[in-house]
Amino acid sequence: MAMPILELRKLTKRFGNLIALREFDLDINQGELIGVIGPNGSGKTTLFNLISGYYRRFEGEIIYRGKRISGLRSDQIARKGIARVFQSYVLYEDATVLENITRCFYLICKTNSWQSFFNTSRYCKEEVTQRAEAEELLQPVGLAEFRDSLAGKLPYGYCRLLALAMALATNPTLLLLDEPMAGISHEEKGLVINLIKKLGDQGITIMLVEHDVKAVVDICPRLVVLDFGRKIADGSPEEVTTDRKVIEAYLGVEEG
Amino acid sequence: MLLLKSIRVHYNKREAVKGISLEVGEGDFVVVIGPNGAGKTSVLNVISGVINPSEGEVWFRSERIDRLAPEKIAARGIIHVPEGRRIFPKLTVMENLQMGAYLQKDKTKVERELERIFHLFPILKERTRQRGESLSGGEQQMLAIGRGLMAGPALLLIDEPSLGLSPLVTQHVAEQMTVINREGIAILLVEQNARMGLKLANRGYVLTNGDLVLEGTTAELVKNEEIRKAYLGL
Amino acid sequence: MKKVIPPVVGLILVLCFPLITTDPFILSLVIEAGVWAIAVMGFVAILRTGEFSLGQAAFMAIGGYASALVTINLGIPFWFGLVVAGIAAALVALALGVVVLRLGGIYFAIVTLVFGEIVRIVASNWQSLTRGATGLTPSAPSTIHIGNITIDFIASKVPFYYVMVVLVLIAAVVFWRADRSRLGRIFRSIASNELLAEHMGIHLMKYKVIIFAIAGFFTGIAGAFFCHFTLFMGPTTFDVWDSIMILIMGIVGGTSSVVLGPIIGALVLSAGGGYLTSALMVGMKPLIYGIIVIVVVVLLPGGLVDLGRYISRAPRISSMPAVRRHKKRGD
Amino acid sequence: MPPVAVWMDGLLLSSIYILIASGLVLVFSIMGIVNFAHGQLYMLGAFLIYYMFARAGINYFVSLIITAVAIGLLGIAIERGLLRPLAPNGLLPPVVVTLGLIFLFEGIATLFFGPAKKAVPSAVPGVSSIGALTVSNEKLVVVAIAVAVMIGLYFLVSHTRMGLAMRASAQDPYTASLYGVRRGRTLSQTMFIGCALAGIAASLMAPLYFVDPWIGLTPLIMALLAIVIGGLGSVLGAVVGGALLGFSGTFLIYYLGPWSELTAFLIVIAVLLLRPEGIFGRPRA
Amino acid sequence: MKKKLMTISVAVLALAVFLMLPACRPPEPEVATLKVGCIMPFSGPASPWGDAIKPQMEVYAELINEDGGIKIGNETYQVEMFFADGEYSPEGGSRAAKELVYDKKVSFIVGYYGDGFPATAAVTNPEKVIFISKEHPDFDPLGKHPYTVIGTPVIEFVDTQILAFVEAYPGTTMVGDLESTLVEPMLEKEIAQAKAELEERGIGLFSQTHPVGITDFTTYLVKFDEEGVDLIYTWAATGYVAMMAKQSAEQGYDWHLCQAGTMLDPYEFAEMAGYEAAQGTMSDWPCPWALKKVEVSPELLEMAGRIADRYQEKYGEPMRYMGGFGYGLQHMSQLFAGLEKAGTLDPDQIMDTFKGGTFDTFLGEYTLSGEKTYGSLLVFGYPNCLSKLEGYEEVYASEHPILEIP
Repeated sequence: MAMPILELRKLTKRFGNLIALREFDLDINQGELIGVIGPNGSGKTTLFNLISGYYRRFEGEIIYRGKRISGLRSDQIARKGIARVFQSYVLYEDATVLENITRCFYLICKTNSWQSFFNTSRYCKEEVTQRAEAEELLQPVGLAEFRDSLAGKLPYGYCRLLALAMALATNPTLLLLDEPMAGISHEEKGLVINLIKKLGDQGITIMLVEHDVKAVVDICPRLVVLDFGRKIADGSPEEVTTDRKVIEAYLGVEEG
Repeated sequence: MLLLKSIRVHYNKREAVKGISLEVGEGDFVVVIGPNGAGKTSVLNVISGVINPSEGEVWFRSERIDRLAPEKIAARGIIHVPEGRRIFPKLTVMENLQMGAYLQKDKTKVERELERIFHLFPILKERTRQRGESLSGGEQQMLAIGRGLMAGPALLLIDEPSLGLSPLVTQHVAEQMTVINREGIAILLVEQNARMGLKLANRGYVLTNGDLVLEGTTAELVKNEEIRKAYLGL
Repeated sequence: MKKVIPPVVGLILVLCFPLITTDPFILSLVIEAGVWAIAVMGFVAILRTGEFSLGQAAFMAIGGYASALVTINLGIPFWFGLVVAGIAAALVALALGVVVLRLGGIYFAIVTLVFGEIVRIVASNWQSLTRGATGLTPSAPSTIHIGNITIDFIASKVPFYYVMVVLVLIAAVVFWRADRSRLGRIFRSIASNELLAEHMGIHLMKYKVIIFAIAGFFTGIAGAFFCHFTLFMGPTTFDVWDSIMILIMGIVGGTSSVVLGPIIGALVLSAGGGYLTSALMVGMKPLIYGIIVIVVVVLLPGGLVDLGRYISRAPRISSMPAVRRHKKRGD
Repeated sequence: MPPVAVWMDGLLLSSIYILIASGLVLVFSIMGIVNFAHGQLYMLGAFLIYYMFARAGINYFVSLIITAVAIGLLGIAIERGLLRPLAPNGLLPPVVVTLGLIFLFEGIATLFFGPAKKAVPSAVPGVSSIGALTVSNEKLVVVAIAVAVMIGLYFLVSHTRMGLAMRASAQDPYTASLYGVRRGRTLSQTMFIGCALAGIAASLMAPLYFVDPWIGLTPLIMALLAIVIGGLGSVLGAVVGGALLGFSGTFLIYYLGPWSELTAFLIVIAVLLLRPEGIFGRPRA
Repeated sequence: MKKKLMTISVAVLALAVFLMLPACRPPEPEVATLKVGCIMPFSGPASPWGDAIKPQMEVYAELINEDGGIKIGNETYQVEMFFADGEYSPEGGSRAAKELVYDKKVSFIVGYYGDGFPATAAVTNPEKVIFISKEHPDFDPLGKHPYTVIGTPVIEFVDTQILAFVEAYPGTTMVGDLESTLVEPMLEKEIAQAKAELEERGIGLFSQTHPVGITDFTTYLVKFDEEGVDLIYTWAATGYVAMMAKQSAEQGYDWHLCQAGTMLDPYEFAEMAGYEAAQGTMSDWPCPWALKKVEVSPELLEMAGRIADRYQEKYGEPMRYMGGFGYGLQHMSQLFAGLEKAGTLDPDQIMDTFKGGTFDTFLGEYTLSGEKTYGSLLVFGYPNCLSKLEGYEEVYASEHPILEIP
């Protein structure tokens, strides 16, 4: 644990006159589970957009495993092992659930495009194993029985689960989860929480943006609180939830 | 004045609002609070007719208004100030205000309304010729509310006015809302910032996950520990 | 095994076609349809990454000119001319793709349309090379003698027919394999959701340029073949109308399959249209084309390929590929 | 400096490009699609003028107004009947339909009006001499009307309630609907205005040139070029692009002859390379 | 859903019916017939020419058949005409030729009006179908295209035509030449030759090229004015010449406008250009009965008259367009004269007869050179009979026949 896996240095993002994120600093260590919370519009999603390369023009620096990744394209960042699950459900809606997963194996394919083009036996074998892997990935999120239905026709909660499974398919080192629990049922929520915990046990570093503070507190040993584009707190759930600034950010300033 | 009877909303089979009933009286100031994703915005969208509820009824001044087109509802005096302000970026401040009065045919009334808004938000008067996109967040929020007022509403639905605003600006916007309400316009405020919402309104509803968990006068709600739990998950 | 039967039967039918009729009129209509089918396959392949090009005929023109020029000026045989044509068109597609594929959706369509006009204007003005509107007169492939067998491209259309069949087959196999292999998965990912695809590590530009260049390669070959078949290559041989016709053939044939739809579309509109020309009143042909396009788009978005499914009311999995309106992105 | 006649001609060509391009842009900015059949609407408008003014002898200005309205109504029919129902299916189906309409309209025109070139007599015959300079009255009137129409369009879009609604709806249809703007109506209004502009352009140009079923393509391509130069979605861009093409066209003809044609395209390529979104386009990516 | 299905079925049915249409053809006639094909544009912007010449050719064939037909050897043949749409493009020409040769089984193709003769000849040659057409730089009647004949030497006559125009206006000092980028490369050599010949007479020539499809020539006209041009020669099609006339008048220019082609309809031309502006416009006018220096055989002169009369009778309006006598009708007369002389239908013998033979045509007696004559190989002569527009009528202006064939 000599070096943090991800270092964010003075990240600032402006939209015209609006500053969505200002001078944001954060170090994340390998295997850490970090919850990022904050009221609506506090800059959480913007933060993810910067890390995942969705926005490429901003101030500050992002260093991943000692190398600067700010300014790179999303696909280059993904190639380095950073996977992202989007806030609203972003899926290949016109493909089946299974196909959604297999499409995410792009980065971990062992055969190249030519082998795939000529349908070599190695490629065929890989296809078969990938299919099996995909089915395996569907098991823990409980989507195995939906493998052949169109992703666009899935109930909302399942979409979130699928998105999670897809992020896992890329075999990430760092996982950015943007509100994986928004709008899903209680049982599903339990599923997701367990899953995230299990991933954490596997050593995957996870950054979790979530509104459901209860769930975040449940999962993450470390919380970062954003308000108005600034980091206002960073620490254990107990410290954070009793922090006056945090409470004010959420509930408003108390009288007097 | 406004009555919602067990409204349900589905997005893509997902139930976002699970049977909510709600009431706003004439000249009332009601707040709906709750964490994000609780379905607050969906409720406003149902009232203003942007989305149709899958179940339930909306009544306004003893007239059923669900299933009416948004412009029909706006014509009846329900004006929605949307979340994120949604100023028309390329229109000037003046034009943004004029858009608010789109359905208002009476020119003198529009003039009067404009006077009132400039009185309420003097900063807007200085910026009438600037484009909407050039305003700061707080100014945009004032413009959004001003634009809503231009329609001469009986009921103003305001969605998260504090979104992304600094506490100081939020404070200012809050004061203006109180002034507006005092002038006789009923307000249905949707807010995440619970303390501010509860301070301003006289009645409140608490939503989590599409369910109504609490309702009552703000005086009662302020003391309720449930709210803190709902928010911070403690 | 069942899956193999229809294509095999189809291929046998195609190969036996000259036994059914050697009528050069019918054969030339079918040969021309084959040429268009290749171009349409390219168009559909690009479309299936979510971009639609209105300048595909420009690549036919580039291929046609490239082949005509090298065969006439350097005396290179027709067969190498085809390859040169393909490479030239692919290189131009590569360069154009790098510049304009950044612009999504309708921008791309407009710019490719404009590109087609540029090619036409350069061809008609660069007289020292292209001889302007006078055009070039490439010749048919020279007669081949293999033992006792003589293949004469001038006396009969049948050799051309088989060359066309081979070219269509090669193009079909390449596009089909590309569609079925991982490349196809990548293209579908891009078409389905660019944002997600990019975040899954797919370099959008790279793959879009690749398919644009592959399509350009085959489209160029198609153009070269066509000009050696009709023995003429001029600035208006492949123009804006042809680009639009390629799009229309693609849509009418159906974009749900990368091979069958284009072939059906080209056969119906190019061969069928050519067959009808003399039977119709002036103005009827464009009118019918227009009506066919609108009827297909409104009632049968999957194209003619989807007709069977439509009539049997089986669930249709296909419709037109989603084409982005705009790139939405902050700065 | 080229002679005044060349300036005048540039002005004339600019007028036609601007009228057509701004109609296209207007429709695009609200509906998000380019109506590729716009040039054919122009062609139909020219035939209308021919039949009303040249054949039936209706007063030119009355014919012009009727043509504008008729083409506008045809635009509404296309928008309501074809484009609007297809809009939810993405960009491709409506665009393909407009491409199909090109063939449909050309077929109809050939079938019903015949392929021969038709002549529309000058509405304002004669020439005016100002010193050594001779300008046809027709061209003066055309430029005057085009300028008036563009000023009218500017006024309509920027100073009327309808224009405000159009602009608001183009920027944010959701919020506009909250304040009572009916999207469907705005779409129809925009299509009407955009297509009426094509009708006006046709009415202005028909007496200067001839009318046949194929006159739609060149103005369409020039208008598309103007739009690419000026930026998609900006009427100001269409005006600047159209003027650039119109004047550069005639000036370059004067100095370069036929290569002028290529030069116009080179301008477009330069714009695409340096500023892909066009001069007045919103930067993207 | 059902309704949608119905609509689809109807559409498919309609499509099928359309596809069946060409299959329903009348049975073959039993009398000996001469199948003559003709490729002209019947769709697209050039279609008015096809539409104008086709009825004239039909009338001619009709009259020949009424007179008993064409006597070739011992057999008399009725003439059957087949027309195909060449769309004025090489591909269209090629497609139309295929249709005529392969499908309609014609033995001759005449009156090709369009671009890309080589593409068309490539279809007719292997089938030994005799193809009479106009001239094209890549058109090689004795080499690559042995079964083709240049019926109208359009390119060669450029310099004599310019001379004819200049002769009609003796005071000319400067000729302006305005061509599209389409035809400019074709004419380059001829224009240079004309320039040299004009210079001998102390007349200058100033050439300009314009892009295809433009309708506004004002800038070019301004340049002509600056160069002091007083006669403009152009290959542009009638509609565009009308635009030049109109725009000249608008600029107040006063020069003679001369178009290389025939005027499609003098009335429409005058309407398009404006009555005043159109006056004096000169055109090619291959009108047999108006020829003054060339002698036409009495039978053909009579036939020309009968064609005009029958045309008037059949269509209720006078035959205004004379281009037929330069293209379709002329080619037919050339072909029939050759066939009667050859006395056989064998294509090789017919071609042998053509080479160096002398024939009566609508435009006088002409000799086909078997040798290089006017810079090309196998060619009929052509008199440059020119007209001038007066009122709504074309009237005789001048004539410069190509007579000397070695």
